[in-house]
Amino acid sequence: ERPPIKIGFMVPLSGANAQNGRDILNGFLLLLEEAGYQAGGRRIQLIVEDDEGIPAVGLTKARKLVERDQVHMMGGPLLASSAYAIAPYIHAQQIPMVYPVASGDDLTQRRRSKWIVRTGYTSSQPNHPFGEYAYHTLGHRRIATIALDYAFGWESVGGFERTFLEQGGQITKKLWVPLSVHDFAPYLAQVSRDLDAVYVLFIGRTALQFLRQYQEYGLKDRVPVIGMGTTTDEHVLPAMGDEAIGVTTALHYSGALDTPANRTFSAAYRARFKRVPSYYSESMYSGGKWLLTAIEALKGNVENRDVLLDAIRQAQPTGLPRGPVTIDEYGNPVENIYVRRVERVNGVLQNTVIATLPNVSQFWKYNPVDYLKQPLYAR
Amino acid sequence: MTYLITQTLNGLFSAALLFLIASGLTLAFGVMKIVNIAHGSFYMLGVYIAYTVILRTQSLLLGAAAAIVVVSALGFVMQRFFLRRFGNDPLAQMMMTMGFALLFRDATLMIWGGDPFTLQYPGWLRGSMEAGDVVFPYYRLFVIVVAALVGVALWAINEKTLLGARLRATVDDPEMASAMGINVTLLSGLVFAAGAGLAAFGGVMGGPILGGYAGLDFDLLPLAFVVVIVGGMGSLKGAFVGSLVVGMIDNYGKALVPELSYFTLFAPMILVLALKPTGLYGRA
Amino acid sequence: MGARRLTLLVVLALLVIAAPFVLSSYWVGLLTEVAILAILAMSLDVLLGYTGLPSLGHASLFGVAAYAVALLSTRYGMNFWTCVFAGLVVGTLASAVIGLIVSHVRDVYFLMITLAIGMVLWGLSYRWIPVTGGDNGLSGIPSLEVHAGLPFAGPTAFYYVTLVVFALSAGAMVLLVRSPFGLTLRGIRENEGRMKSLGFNTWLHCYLSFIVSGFFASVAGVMWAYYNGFVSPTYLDLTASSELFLMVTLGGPATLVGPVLGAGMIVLLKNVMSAYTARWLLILGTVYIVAILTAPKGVWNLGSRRSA
Amino acid sequence: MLQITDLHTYYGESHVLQGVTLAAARGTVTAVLGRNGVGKTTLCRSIAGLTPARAGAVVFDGNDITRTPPYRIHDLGISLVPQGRRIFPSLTVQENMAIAVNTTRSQGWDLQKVFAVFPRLAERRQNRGNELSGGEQQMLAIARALVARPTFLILDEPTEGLSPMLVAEVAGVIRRLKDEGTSILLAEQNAAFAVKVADYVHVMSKGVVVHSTDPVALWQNEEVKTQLLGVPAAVSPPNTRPGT
Amino acid sequence: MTASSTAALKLEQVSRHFGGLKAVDGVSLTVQPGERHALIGPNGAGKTTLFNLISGEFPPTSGRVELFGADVTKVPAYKRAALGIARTFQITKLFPALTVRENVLVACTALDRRRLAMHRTVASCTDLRDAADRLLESFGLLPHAAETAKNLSYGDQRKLEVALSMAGRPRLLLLDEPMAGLSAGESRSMHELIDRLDRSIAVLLIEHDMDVAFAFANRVTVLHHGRVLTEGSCDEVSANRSVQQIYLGDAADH
Ligand SMILES: Nc1ncnc2c1ncn2[C@@H]1O[C@H](COP(=O)(O)OP(=O)(O)OP(=O)(O)O)[C@@H](O)[C@H]1O
Ligand SMILES: Nc1ncnc2c1ncn2[C@@H]1O[C@H](COP(=O)(O)OP(=O)(O)OP(=O)(O)O)[C@@H](O)[C@H]1O
Ligand SMILES: [Mg+2]
Ligand SMILES: [Mg+2]
Repeated sequence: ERPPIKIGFMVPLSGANAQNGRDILNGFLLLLEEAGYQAGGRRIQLIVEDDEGIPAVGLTKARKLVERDQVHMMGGPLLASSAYAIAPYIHAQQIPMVYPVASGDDLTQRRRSKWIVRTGYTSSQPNHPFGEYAYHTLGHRRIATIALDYAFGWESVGGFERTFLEQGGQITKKLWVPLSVHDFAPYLAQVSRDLDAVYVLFIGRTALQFLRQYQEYGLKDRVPVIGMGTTTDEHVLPAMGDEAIGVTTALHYSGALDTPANRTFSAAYRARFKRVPSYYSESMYSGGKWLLTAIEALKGNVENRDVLLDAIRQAQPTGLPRGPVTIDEYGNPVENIYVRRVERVNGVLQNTVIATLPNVSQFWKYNPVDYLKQPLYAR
Repeated sequence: MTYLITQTLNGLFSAALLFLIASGLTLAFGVMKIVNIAHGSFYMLGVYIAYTVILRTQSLLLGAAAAIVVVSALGFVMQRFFLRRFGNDPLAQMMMTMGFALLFRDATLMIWGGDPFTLQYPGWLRGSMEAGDVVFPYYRLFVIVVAALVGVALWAINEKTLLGARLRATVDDPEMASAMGINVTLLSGLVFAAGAGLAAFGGVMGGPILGGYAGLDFDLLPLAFVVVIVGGMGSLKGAFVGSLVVGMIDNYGKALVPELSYFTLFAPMILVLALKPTGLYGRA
Repeated sequence: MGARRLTLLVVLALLVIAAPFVLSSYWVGLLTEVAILAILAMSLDVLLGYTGLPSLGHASLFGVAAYAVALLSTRYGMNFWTCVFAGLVVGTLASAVIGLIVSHVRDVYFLMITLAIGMVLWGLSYRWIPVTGGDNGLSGIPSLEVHAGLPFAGPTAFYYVTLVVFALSAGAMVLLVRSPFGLTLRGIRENEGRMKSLGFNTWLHCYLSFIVSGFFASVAGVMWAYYNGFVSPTYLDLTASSELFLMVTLGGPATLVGPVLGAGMIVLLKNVMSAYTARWLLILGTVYIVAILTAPKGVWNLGSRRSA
Repeated sequence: MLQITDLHTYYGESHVLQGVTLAAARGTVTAVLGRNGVGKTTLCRSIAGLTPARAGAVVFDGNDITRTPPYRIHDLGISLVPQGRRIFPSLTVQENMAIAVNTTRSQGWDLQKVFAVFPRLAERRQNRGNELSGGEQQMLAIARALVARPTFLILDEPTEGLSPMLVAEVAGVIRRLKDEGTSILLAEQNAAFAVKVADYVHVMSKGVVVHSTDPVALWQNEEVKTQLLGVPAAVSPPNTRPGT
Repeated sequence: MTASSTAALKLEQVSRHFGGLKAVDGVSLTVQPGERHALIGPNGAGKTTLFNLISGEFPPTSGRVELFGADVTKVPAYKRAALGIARTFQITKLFPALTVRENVLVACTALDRRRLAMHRTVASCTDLRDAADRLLESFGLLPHAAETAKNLSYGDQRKLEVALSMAGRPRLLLLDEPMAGLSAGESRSMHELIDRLDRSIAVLLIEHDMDVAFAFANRVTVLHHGRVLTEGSCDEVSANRSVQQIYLGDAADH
């Protein structure tokens, strides 16, 4: 009997981001339970750490997993800031790691490490095609953006703006909202009523508050809301009301995605955790598959890290809830982007998929080499 | 003009909500010199308890009442059994409230999970008032009125009644107050409970707009402190003026110079303290 | 300080020096963290415990120094001594400027004005993206051993460097609080009005105390930047400042030893506990409450009636 | 009326009252004298419940009040004029008195009566406590205790900082209270003042009562005066009673 | 005018108003170096307020304050102390959590160059410590040197209060009822202590005990309702009819 394979895993499990962290962890737990904590003939031991969403803590926890627990491979974290913080350490220690959620563009672009395989998405990835979609299919010409003021917001808006402008659209105003804001009234007062749409990016409680207040101020019926998928992600959607209906967003996953793989996943997840799966839940369910597939391929012989890394990068896990995915040579997935619109079905809000934009790369239609010569999207 | 009216109304609303949150804090500080780090937690617990009760009973009123009662009781117990022992050690009291804040924060996460939610609007306050181009939600108007009423009531109690004088005596010298026949223990407990209850009430009032979520406690705490500090710790009038000043500056600041959004809240406070080290109405 | 406590300290010191020979690199890393944060906590103690100025923005001074090191070493490729020197100077200058604003503010107001300034500096680190890299911070700071050209490298080497820095800083601060100047700080804490009528320019003393404290916070900041290899706005935020505050008050304000214990307790408690339960925050909260109940003047003052 | 038996009081570890026994009868003035730090204030505080004794008993009107909380003791009719004035700085003169006013006992002092004795307070009635002069604060501290209509009044150095005219005024007040049936415990440094108003005198030293006598006898006992009170032998007995 | 003949203190028409109340109202007063000057008057006459104006606790509403020939009307308290003025407070102001010795040590460093020294311990400044202990000795507080100040009895706290003011070797000493709260014995030794003070020190004393005031002072100023009622030698003042009236209050109500 060989000793178990140790997988280190870190997400925030306390503090403001705890629920998202918990969702990611749940996805992983579901996957491991389905696999019976077993792969390639070896037992799998999962070691979970709470990174509190604080980069320095994340680094300490990564050190703990690597140096004390001597894990073979790792998964996590949630926040891009933590992801950037631990990347140099992971690189130096040569531990294969999957990033299921952290979406900072440069993690797989200008500051990539070969030891890190992203199985989620880059912030701008869904937005490149969505900019074109908004122009051509939705027919929007004049748009204002309101987004959270941090890298996730800048990169998302940046990606959208780029393709939307290229098509000939016009962005009349870009409003940036600090993360600490609760009352969006000062920003809403600046939304002019003759726009075709506003593009928004919010997460968690800000999404809830924003859409609620957007309706409060009578804007919902005048200016449609489009935006980044996190704004109506399933971790907040159940708490929303009619104010969310009609909001159209883009992401690489939807809980309402009507495929056999997703239906199975969704049913299993609901049964196990009594919750609707969000993209966070799906992220590590799928991300974990790269690890398990690689372990299977190596028959459990994961001690050689270079070999293990190659196996992870070469893994082609199938049956992912979100659809087919391949990893590009930069370590980022090429995957479907879904345009979703919030609808009420059987009394419950869901992100109905209204368009599938297939095989979207982090570089969209641009040449990667040229793309990387341009600066990262900023405000 | 429209813009001016809208932003001013928004500012008033911010001020109203800030006042509801800050008045309880200033009360607890005023009477017991307790820098209550758990005040944001009281607000948060108020929202969560109201939410739970409303889910079960569908009654907003019951929800609000339950929130106030439970949180007040919690405050009373906290004061009576934990804070009171350190009556002469403000630092220990503050640390104690910090410990409770951590406890409440994680307990909330454990009990309710970390998903955000909002409370419903009362049915009769849905929709918004429209006058020309000015759109302003009824509910926000309602909050402004309620805050004003609460302010007047608190002021009257503090300045015009014997109870108020007793409270202030307890602040000045608890030992002598007890020698003058005031049951300081009970009074302090009740005041702290009232402060907690006010926070919970603020939570319920803010619930339909801000809702509840993990981290709400520590998001709101600095706001409450900014207001109280600008006005002067322990002064009700200070909390009132402070919330107006902070609400307006923050609102106009975010609207007019969004570049400085991060600073509109704290910069005025630094300015005030740099010029007047005890806030607008505070005494050293 | 009683003989028993002195013995305790000596034994602890020996254990600390011997630690890398028995402990794994992970534990050595944690000890390094403790030592750096202990410097920071002691620097806050000078302000909070001795001068009676409770700062809830102290982490921001530490952060400013760390950012200076990060910026110079990653953007401008400056050499080691320049980076260290710049970190100390920038951090100390920042405290000199902030000190001008806060030195006449007292009590809760001091607590809050420092909190506000901390928030503003945090906002700056968050928003001044071209310089600070925004919320993702700056990474790629060279390792101290390599940067300083030391003949040895690795966690153990860094640990001993930290120990030396710690010993020097702690020694300096111990001397400071026992100096005539240190006595005047305690006088101000006790009764500032009387100090004024005795002829003290109390503003100046508070100001100097703030700068000195800022200097040692900068020392910790420089070490922290090298230790982690990156900087981020979370170094300056309220969570960091309040945790620091807890270290000092839990350990025992106005003792200098207390904050070191506090730093050790909190770092170890957090890291050990969180490995076993996700509810560690709940436990930590309970531990704080119990600790304050049993030792309201801090753990180091447990059982001693004299609190300096 | 008040019976104190073998009272032991501590501040932390320091044993201050080391077995005090004394009694105060209804309608009399009992003085407690002694040099600085012998425990007079501590005795007053122990009776008022501010520093409860660890051993021994304080019995008032048949109730054991040794461990009764201060506010209840106050309600039983014991008022304290503390050493160092301890008025409420942020309350006005009027409010300082208002919170102490006792309305359950029908007769006794009210604001009018107090203002008649201390007209200065009437002038300053809207001023806050911290805006008063030292002497005015002392007047207020006395006034505050009077309006509570106590049946037993503890005065801890009530004459400190008062001008001679007011000292005489206070002596008058004490006599009036006594005539109205109020019992008084007076802790004093000013032995000359104490012997003028007291019916009975206890001298304390190092936490115990070492000498109990009537005032005249005390004043003639040079040994006690010099050793226990530090009064210079040369001082002649008070033969004039200024004021009133 | 030679330096020696410069007045230690010169007040010219100083006033201080609190709202409508004229607590100090046009007071002029001169104290020569080495003079023993008593300030008496009924409660609320403005004596303490006058001290506050001299020591710089707050500025006068109008008028001029001169110390040792320098106009200090707008100079903050701590700088006045550096000129050689020290005071005690009617309501005790100590450093409650410091030991008695540390209390005095702080006071001793106030005007010492080493007050900003961070590089050596207080313990190594033996001269400071000796000075502090001498002072404690003279006040009979040496046995309590290691006690925390807040645990002293009231009388001892009053003594410490006076001791603090003497630490800086002042040239002008303002004593606000230093005997209040002292037992007869202590009061007498305090009296002797002040009496023994270096003859070059000017002392301004507020005292309600007329015997003490007259025994101590060469000159007496009587304040009433914020104004100088009269000023003169002890005999002159004690003979003054209106002084007797307002102060001893025989028959007449003011
Ligand atoms: N809070 C305290 N903690 C510790 N010891 C104290 C405290 N208060 C007083 N003492 C000590 O108790 C003793 C008695 O003090 P107390 O104040 O009762 O004396 P007193 O007779 O009233 O003196 P005085 O005439 O100076 O007012 C003194 O030795 C004093 O040092
Ligand atoms: N801050 C203030 N605000 C308002 N009135 C004040 C203030 N300070 C003092 N007063 C008033 O000024 C008058 C003079 O006060 P002061 O303290 O100088 O009297 P004093 O002569 O020292 O009396 P005592 O002998 O009672 O100490 C008093 O009536 C007092 O009430
Ligand atoms: Mg006494
Ligand atoms: Mg006075």
